[in-house]
Amino acid sequence: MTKTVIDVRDARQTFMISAGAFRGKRPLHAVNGVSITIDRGEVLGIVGESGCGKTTLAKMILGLLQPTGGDILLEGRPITELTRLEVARLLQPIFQDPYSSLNPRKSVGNIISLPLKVQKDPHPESWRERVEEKMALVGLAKRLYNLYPNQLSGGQRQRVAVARALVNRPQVVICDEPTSALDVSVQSQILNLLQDLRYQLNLTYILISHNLAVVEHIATRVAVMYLGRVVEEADTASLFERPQHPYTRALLESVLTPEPALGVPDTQLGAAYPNPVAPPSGCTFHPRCTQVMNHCSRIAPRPVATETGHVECHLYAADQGKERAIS
Amino acid sequence: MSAPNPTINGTLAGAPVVAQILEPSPGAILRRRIFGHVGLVLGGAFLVLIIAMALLAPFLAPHDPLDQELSRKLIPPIWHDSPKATWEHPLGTDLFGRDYFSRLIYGSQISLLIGFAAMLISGVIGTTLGVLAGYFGGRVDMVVNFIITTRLSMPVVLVALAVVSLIGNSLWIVIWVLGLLIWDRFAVVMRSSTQQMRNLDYVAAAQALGCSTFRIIVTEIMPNILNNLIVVATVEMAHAILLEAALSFLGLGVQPPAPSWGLMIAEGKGFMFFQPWLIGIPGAALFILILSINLLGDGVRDVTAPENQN
Amino acid sequence: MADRILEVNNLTVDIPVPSGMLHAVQGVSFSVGRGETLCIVGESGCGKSLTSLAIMDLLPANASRTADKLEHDGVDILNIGENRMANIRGNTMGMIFQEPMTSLNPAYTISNQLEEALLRHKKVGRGEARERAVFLLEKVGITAASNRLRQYPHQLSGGLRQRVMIAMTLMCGPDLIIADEPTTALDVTIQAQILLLLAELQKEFHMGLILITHDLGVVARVADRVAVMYAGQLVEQGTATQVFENPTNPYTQGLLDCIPIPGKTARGAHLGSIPGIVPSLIGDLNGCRFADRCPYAKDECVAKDIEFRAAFEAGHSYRCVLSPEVCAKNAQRKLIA
Amino acid sequence: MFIYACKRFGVAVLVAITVSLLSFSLIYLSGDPAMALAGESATSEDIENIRRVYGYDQPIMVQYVDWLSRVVQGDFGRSHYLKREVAEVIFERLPTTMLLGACALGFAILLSIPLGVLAAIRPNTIIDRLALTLAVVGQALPSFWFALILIFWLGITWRLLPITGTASWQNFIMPAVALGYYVTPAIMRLTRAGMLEVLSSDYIRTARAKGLKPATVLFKHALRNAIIPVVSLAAVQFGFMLGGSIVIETIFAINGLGFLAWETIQRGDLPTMQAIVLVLACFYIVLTFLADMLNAFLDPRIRVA
Repeated sequence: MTKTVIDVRDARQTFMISAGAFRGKRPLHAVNGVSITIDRGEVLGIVGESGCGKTTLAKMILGLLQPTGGDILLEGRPITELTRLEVARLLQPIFQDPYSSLNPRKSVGNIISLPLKVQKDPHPESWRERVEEKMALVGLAKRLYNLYPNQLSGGQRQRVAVARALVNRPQVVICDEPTSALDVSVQSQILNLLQDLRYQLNLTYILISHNLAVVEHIATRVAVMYLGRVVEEADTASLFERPQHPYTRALLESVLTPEPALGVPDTQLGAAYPNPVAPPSGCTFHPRCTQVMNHCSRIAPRPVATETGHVECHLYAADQGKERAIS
Repeated sequence: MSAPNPTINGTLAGAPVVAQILEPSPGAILRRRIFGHVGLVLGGAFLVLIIAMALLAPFLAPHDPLDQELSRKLIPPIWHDSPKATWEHPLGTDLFGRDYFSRLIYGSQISLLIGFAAMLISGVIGTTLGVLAGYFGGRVDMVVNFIITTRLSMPVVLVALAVVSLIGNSLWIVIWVLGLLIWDRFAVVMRSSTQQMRNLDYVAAAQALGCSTFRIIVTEIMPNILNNLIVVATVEMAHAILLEAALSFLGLGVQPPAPSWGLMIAEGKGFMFFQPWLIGIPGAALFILILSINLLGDGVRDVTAPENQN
Repeated sequence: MADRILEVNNLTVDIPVPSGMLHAVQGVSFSVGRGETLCIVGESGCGKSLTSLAIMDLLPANASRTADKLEHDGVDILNIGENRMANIRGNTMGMIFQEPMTSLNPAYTISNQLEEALLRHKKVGRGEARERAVFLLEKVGITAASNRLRQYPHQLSGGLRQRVMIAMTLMCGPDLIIADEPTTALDVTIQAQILLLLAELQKEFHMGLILITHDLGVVARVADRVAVMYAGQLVEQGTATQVFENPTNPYTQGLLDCIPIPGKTARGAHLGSIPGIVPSLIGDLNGCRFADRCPYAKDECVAKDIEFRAAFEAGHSYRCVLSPEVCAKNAQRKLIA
Repeated sequence: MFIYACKRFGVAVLVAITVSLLSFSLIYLSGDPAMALAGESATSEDIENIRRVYGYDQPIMVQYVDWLSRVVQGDFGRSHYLKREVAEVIFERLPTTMLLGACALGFAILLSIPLGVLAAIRPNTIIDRLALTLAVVGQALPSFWFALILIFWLGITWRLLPITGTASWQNFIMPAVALGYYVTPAIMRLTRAGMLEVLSSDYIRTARAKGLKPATVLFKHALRNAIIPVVSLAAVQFGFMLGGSIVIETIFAINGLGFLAWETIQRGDLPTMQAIVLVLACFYIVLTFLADMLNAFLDPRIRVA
């Protein structure tokens, strides 16, 4: 058993999209060279604004999208060599919207036992028992077994989705905005549940969220994505206490905690999120950066190792240290 | 309820949290809606009656629909104030003296057979094309779209007439020609419904569980587009029946002496001024059949419409 | 208060549904002053959006609205009829909606949609309207405004569209703006920018602002005063500091407990949660709506409707059978636990 | 916009070519075309002769290209039945059918769009129910039967309108109604559904929040967007009606393309049949192309990239 469960090496995903309706197709680098490793027992938070490629990355790891470049290794084996069923046994997703992630024509029992069916589990007689066991684990009463999704509340539905993901005992659960569609009071229930399950079942999570407070609360390590690249990666404490990348800092400033005295932060992020089809040159963040330097628009920064991870910013490149000190 | 609930600071993962049932099951909702829908019940009831009439034709019809008796031709129906009207021929006779009531009953067999069979053929073609295009998108979608556009640009009545006139007309040829021509609506509707379902997370969840594409289409997508399929099926069944009637009316569908309703109208056309029932009765039968099929289809659409679901 | 721009007293909204009467809003009362920001906060289905639509008289046709008092700038707007209400809407009272992507008409240019309201309400020429549109677009931080005017909504990003929406509401110089979840559909960095913009514009034009949101963080940072809604009723009202520092109603307390606060909530610890779900608002409602989820519920809670009562500080009030002292103690105990 | 038009045009041409291939292949449906042409009493020598003269001994693709190149030049061959140039006959008959189709579509649109809009602004009222009932009943009426009923009452019993021919504008009333009523339900339903959807959209709420007059909201903001899918449908339905004109023209003895089709189909007059199928199909293709362009004009999301 290796320590690393998922090893993403320079993964790329390029979509050909029609740019502005009729100008022919243009490449959109949704994921543009992401390298990241996830160790057993870790909770990796991936944060970033919409369009930064976090969901695309998750789909690639789940095997739902073939990377157009780079490798993804699951337990040391390239994902391309694994069958769909093998990938499914290893990792499972939980989606954002529990209203669309459950088939409305299937009962709760049917939904949760589907993974067993698909994996051709050899003990069909034990299915019901195992499903009910998982239902109890996620806090669903047994008598919900024969109900349909429309008969459940949003929180219950999300619990069904969690139970479905867990019934085959995967190693890794990829949660894509698991609480964004839920009300605050339900959100905390699901977060608590995910926390409990993590310890009980020894799970590894990839938590994709735009809600930094949630990520801070649950994740052990955080990767910040911007326009298809991980611009900063560090363990949660250092990232939230000593953010390095100007984008990370802006993101953290934008988090609105319920503290009335603080007022609305001014993030100084002038321009809007760039069009991913025509990304800015050099460092893709330079048009919005408050500490932009001359060469930022020309040269793309390389990853620089930090205490607990890495950052992609010219401010921290070895040859830029002096310049920074002067300015 | 008087004691403070200690679980407020964190529910245990194992504890049942919410047990309130919000809604009855989809099946129960559907049953309630079906029987609350006047059009659906009415259309369904009439259709069942007509189907029963077709199946029991040999027992219901008082005469052989093909039996000619020229001495008894053009007897008016029973409600006509005419000395010739007789209960032996409640709906009168046509110009060959054939019993109109029996012809009407046997005619329902032809209409229903053509409607069902042509709907099945076109349904299989159209649904296959539509679901494949909607599910796979990209090139497949482009090709299917092209086929649909091409098909739509061919005028149905004209092509059907031309083909039937060229390869001869029997009941089954009419059925196949219609079936091969009217699948476009199936394809269009199934394509867009599949596209909608395709992008929902439960399809992605099924993929992530390792389900095969076939399984996803059959067990995840099809049940959710079945309601649209039924609606289109009723529309196309009605369409096929009307087309057959029109073809027969123009003399290029079902051949005489078969008791096709369209043919009966065509045969009665020349006598419509003095014997208007000759076109009135088969036309009304056709109208009621199509109306009940359409009511059924509209009803299915209404009771399964998502905006009523919440 | 003379400069009360909006006063709402005992506002009720009922909507007939197949299974009975849905009491979406029940007896909501509040007021907003000039230059003041009131945030109405609550979870989905609590009636906060319908409250805002009821004020604007934009409720769905089958909904019925009653109130003891609904005054805009001292003028009754409850029974003035559709024509006179239309003269107020978009003129002295503006509204911003949640979905910037769908709130602009795809078929018309930005300039057309911006100028439309001004041309409708004020006696101005097209040139003047164009000038005002350019002025306001620049005001809301849109560069190259005269170029943007020629564009269609689909050519703008979500953040830009929301800025256009804000500019559109400002066209006639309203004295009250109602913003219904204006930043929910936007990314966090854009959200902060839009909120900052709204706050600045509100100060500059000295408008009343009602901001409706489910996001407690937004509320805390933006609001002068806060009204918390639950199941169609207001349950607590006060200044932002009062509500967030001394939440008194058990629901408000529970809600604040649910959200992780970086730096304050222990990382990885269990968050607070509220068991159960929101009650159905269909049919007759009695007693405290929160009773079946409340950890402090007593028999008297379900017996009769609960009245608002004053908390310790002036201007802070809440709906509960428990006294302010008991509530404060409960909040303390929870912090320790 | 220009590139969009070019792309659409390309697809249209491709569809037209495919349709021409299909209508050409009609020849082979009956088996050996030479045999069919020669008639039953022909000797095998006659058949060989015909085969050579008409080029049926050539490979099919050669025949097709040959036929198509002549068609493009406006030469559809000679009608066996009418003993005239097919193109000549078609261009003689086409205007009548177009006029009938346009009248029918005009009738359908004038009836269905106002009705659909009314039903949508007053959903679940008597107007709405009435409109829906009309739609359900309309869709169930076989058009040839309805035409006969019209003739029976308006033409024969009350003698209000002439029943056959194309002598005056009054001759077109009944055929246009009989042809147009059948597409009315579809257009009405789509208008109603489109209006209902648009009226509940966020931008209509925005328009109302701006205090705009109800008429402005309805006509400027709602109808403009709701009408977009109706344009496409109307084009499609116009195509259907040209096809359906065969029934109506036969009943009312209107000397148009449909009547011609019926006459020639009964006589197995292949070149004319092929030509009519091709002409109607091309007309439909042009129509949908124009509808696409009109939609692009109405919807800036298509027009402005």
